Amino acid sequence: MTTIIIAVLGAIMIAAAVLAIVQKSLLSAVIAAGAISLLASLLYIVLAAPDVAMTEAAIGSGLTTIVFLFALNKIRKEDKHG
Amino acid sequence: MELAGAIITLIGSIFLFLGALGLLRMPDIFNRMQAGTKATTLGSILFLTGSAMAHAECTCTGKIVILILFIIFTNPLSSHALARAAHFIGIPLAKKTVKDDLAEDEKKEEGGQL
Amino acid sequence: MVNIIYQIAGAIALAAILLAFIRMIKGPTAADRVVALDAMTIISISLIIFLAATLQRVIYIDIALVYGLISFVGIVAIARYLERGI
Amino acid sequence: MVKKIFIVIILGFFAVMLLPLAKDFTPFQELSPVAEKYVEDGPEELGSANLVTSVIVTYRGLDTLGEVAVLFIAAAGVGFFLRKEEKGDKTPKRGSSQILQSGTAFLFPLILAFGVYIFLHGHLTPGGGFQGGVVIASGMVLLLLSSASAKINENVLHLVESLSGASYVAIGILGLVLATGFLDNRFLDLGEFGTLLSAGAIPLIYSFIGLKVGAELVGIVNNMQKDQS
Amino acid sequence: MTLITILGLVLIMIGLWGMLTQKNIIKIIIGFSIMDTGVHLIMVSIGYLKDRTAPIIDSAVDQANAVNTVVDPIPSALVLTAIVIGLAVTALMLSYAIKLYEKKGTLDINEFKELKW
Amino acid sequence: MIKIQIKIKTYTESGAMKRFKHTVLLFLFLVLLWALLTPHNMQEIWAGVAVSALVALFTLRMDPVLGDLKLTPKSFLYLLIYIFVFIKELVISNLDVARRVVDPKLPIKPGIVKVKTKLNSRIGRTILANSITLTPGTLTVDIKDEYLYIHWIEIKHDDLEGATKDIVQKFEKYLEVIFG
Repeated sequence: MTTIIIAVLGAIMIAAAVLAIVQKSLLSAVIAAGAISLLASLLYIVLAAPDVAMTEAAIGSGLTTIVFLFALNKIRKEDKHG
Repeated sequence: MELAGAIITLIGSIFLFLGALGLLRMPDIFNRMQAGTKATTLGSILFLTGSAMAHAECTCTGKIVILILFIIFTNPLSSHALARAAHFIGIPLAKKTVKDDLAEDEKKEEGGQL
Repeated sequence: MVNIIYQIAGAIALAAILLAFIRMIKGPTAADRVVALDAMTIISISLIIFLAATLQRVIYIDIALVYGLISFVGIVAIARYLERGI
Repeated sequence: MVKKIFIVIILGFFAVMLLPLAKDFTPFQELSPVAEKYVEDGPEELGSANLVTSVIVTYRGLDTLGEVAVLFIAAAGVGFFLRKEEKGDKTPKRGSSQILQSGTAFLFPLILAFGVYIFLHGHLTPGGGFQGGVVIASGMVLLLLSSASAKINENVLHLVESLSGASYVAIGILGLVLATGFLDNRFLDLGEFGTLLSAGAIPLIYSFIGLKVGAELVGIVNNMQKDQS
Repeated sequence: MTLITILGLVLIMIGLWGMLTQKNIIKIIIGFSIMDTGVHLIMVSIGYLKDRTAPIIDSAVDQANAVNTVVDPIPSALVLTAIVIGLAVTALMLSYAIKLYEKKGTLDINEFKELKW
Repeated sequence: MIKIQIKIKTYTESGAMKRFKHTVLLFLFLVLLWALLTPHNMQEIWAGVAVSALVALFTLRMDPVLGDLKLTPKSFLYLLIYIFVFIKELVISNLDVARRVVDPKLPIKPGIVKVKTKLNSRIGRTILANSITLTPGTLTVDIKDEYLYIHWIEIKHDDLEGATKDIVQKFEKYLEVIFG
């Protein structure tokens, strides 16, 4: 069972990583990067590292996305001015 | 008891699946959200309840209850925030859409201000 | 018997994540991708509980709590970014 | 064109370099000697059920101190880079909906309490100071998101950060004075294994780490969000 | 678990590819964070031992026999710190990117020629 | 219009009363949360009481959203009935969604309609909006004062009154008693 979970989640992660690089839209790339972290924290549970899973869920998918969004917001705002 | 728990879990997972399928099939973002929010909410509630029932020996009922209440409260909230944003940035509605009161009212308001 | 039904339920949840991810690839707009991400997080919470039950550790449920909480904040952040509110 | 070839060469080089890691890597069959010692002696020596916590807080406590320092420097760097004079023109932000505002007002205290739960139970559950700090920081971020006019009092933030940082170091020195080494948790009673008030000073240390990390992350986000331009 | 090691390697390669080919600085930072995730996955997978459980002793783990039933706690501790540092580094890079954008009005890496050799 | 309403804060006698009620209720909620999260022993309960008191004091300056809750026996009874109604609607809505999704023709006729609510309390409106989102075929898109804008997957009524009757009132009559 765990092997199937790892295979499926891993395939999704690789697809999301490619999506994050290939995407033209910055917001979509950030969302895809968030999805990678989200799935990585599931894998950490399979790997018996719950502390890491919790940290990754909290930081990787939550705060990193938020920090990226604030940065994008600054850049977009300047866009509107110029 | 355990068998009932497992069956409830199975029903929940089918709802999760249907929600994801609806996400894929629906024509525009609001309809997708409808399918996504409702089906995944009930699906996850059933899944969690079933898991707690199927493993009666675990002392996790309190945490599962908190998780369910939390999902019921936040899932519609985030859907609402997203729907509002999507409407604001003007994502086109599906061709089948009959009416849009919000857009009309917003137009009226802008007209009134000018 | 119980175990087999339970495992089938887990497999269906896994397939649901896959379907939601296909919506994320297809897009077409960023908002659609966020909706897909939202659905993926909720399904993942179920999957975490499934893993906790399969691996027989009660303490993994805490992760599901943190996961749900933080993903809610993340989705709200993206929504507020889209409507130019932050 | 030259650039593309160059990129392909670099990627190929990395692939060849990393391939043996995947190909020849045989999973270990048992714990390494250091880990074996930690697992064997950790629970009795320190009283912490979560062995990762005992490694982070006590056995490798100095590393954690360094890490918190790195985080502090990064927060200060963000503040330095984004420091600017206030300008008059601000782009109007769209207010959030009533529903989100009242939902946040209800959820925020619950998130705070949950964050405290996470770092107080760092020695029993997968949680800990870092995770709890992040949860508290996300609660603050939710507050910032729910209303465009919300401001975070920076003085309070700095006060919490420096106080918790100072207390963290003070506890470390207390361990040096009263027990055997820096950040030793055994100057408090180890208590009954598996309860809240066990593992000596670990809950205390993790609380201060949690507050400090939370304050620093809120500082980073606040600096990135601040409408200075 | 070697499957995870391979996954980590693929993620590292994808992140590196993104960092080398992308023009936009934000995209380069995203590539960096993908690479980060790959490295963390590999580190955790090295500490994993087959059929063992998390190093948290409660009713599910026998304390006397813990040495034979739990995984290595050290990689977990290392990765936990690495993730937090990764966030700090990402935030620092992003604030630097914002600063660059304010100076030049663009994020295209080819526009920044001052340090090119 | 909205902004003005929010900004005016009345520091009257009833305002202080509301804040006190909010704080006490919040404290009880937090203790309940802690009790559900932790195993039951004396240490944990005292820690929970201490943490709850600290958090309740820390958030003293925030909106007293819970102050609108009415604490009469009738409202408790209605709360129970409301929970049952809510669960019933949730199940119906899921079967409805399932039917639409599986049907190869996708039988939808979506649109955004406007409805009016009588509720005045803010947390009451929030719960109403959440309930609407989780009931058959409806999704709250926006709120302006007492008007809610709802995306309806299959429009049955075109006018404000008909839509209000169909969507809002089945919850409103209970929530009105609970929150006012």
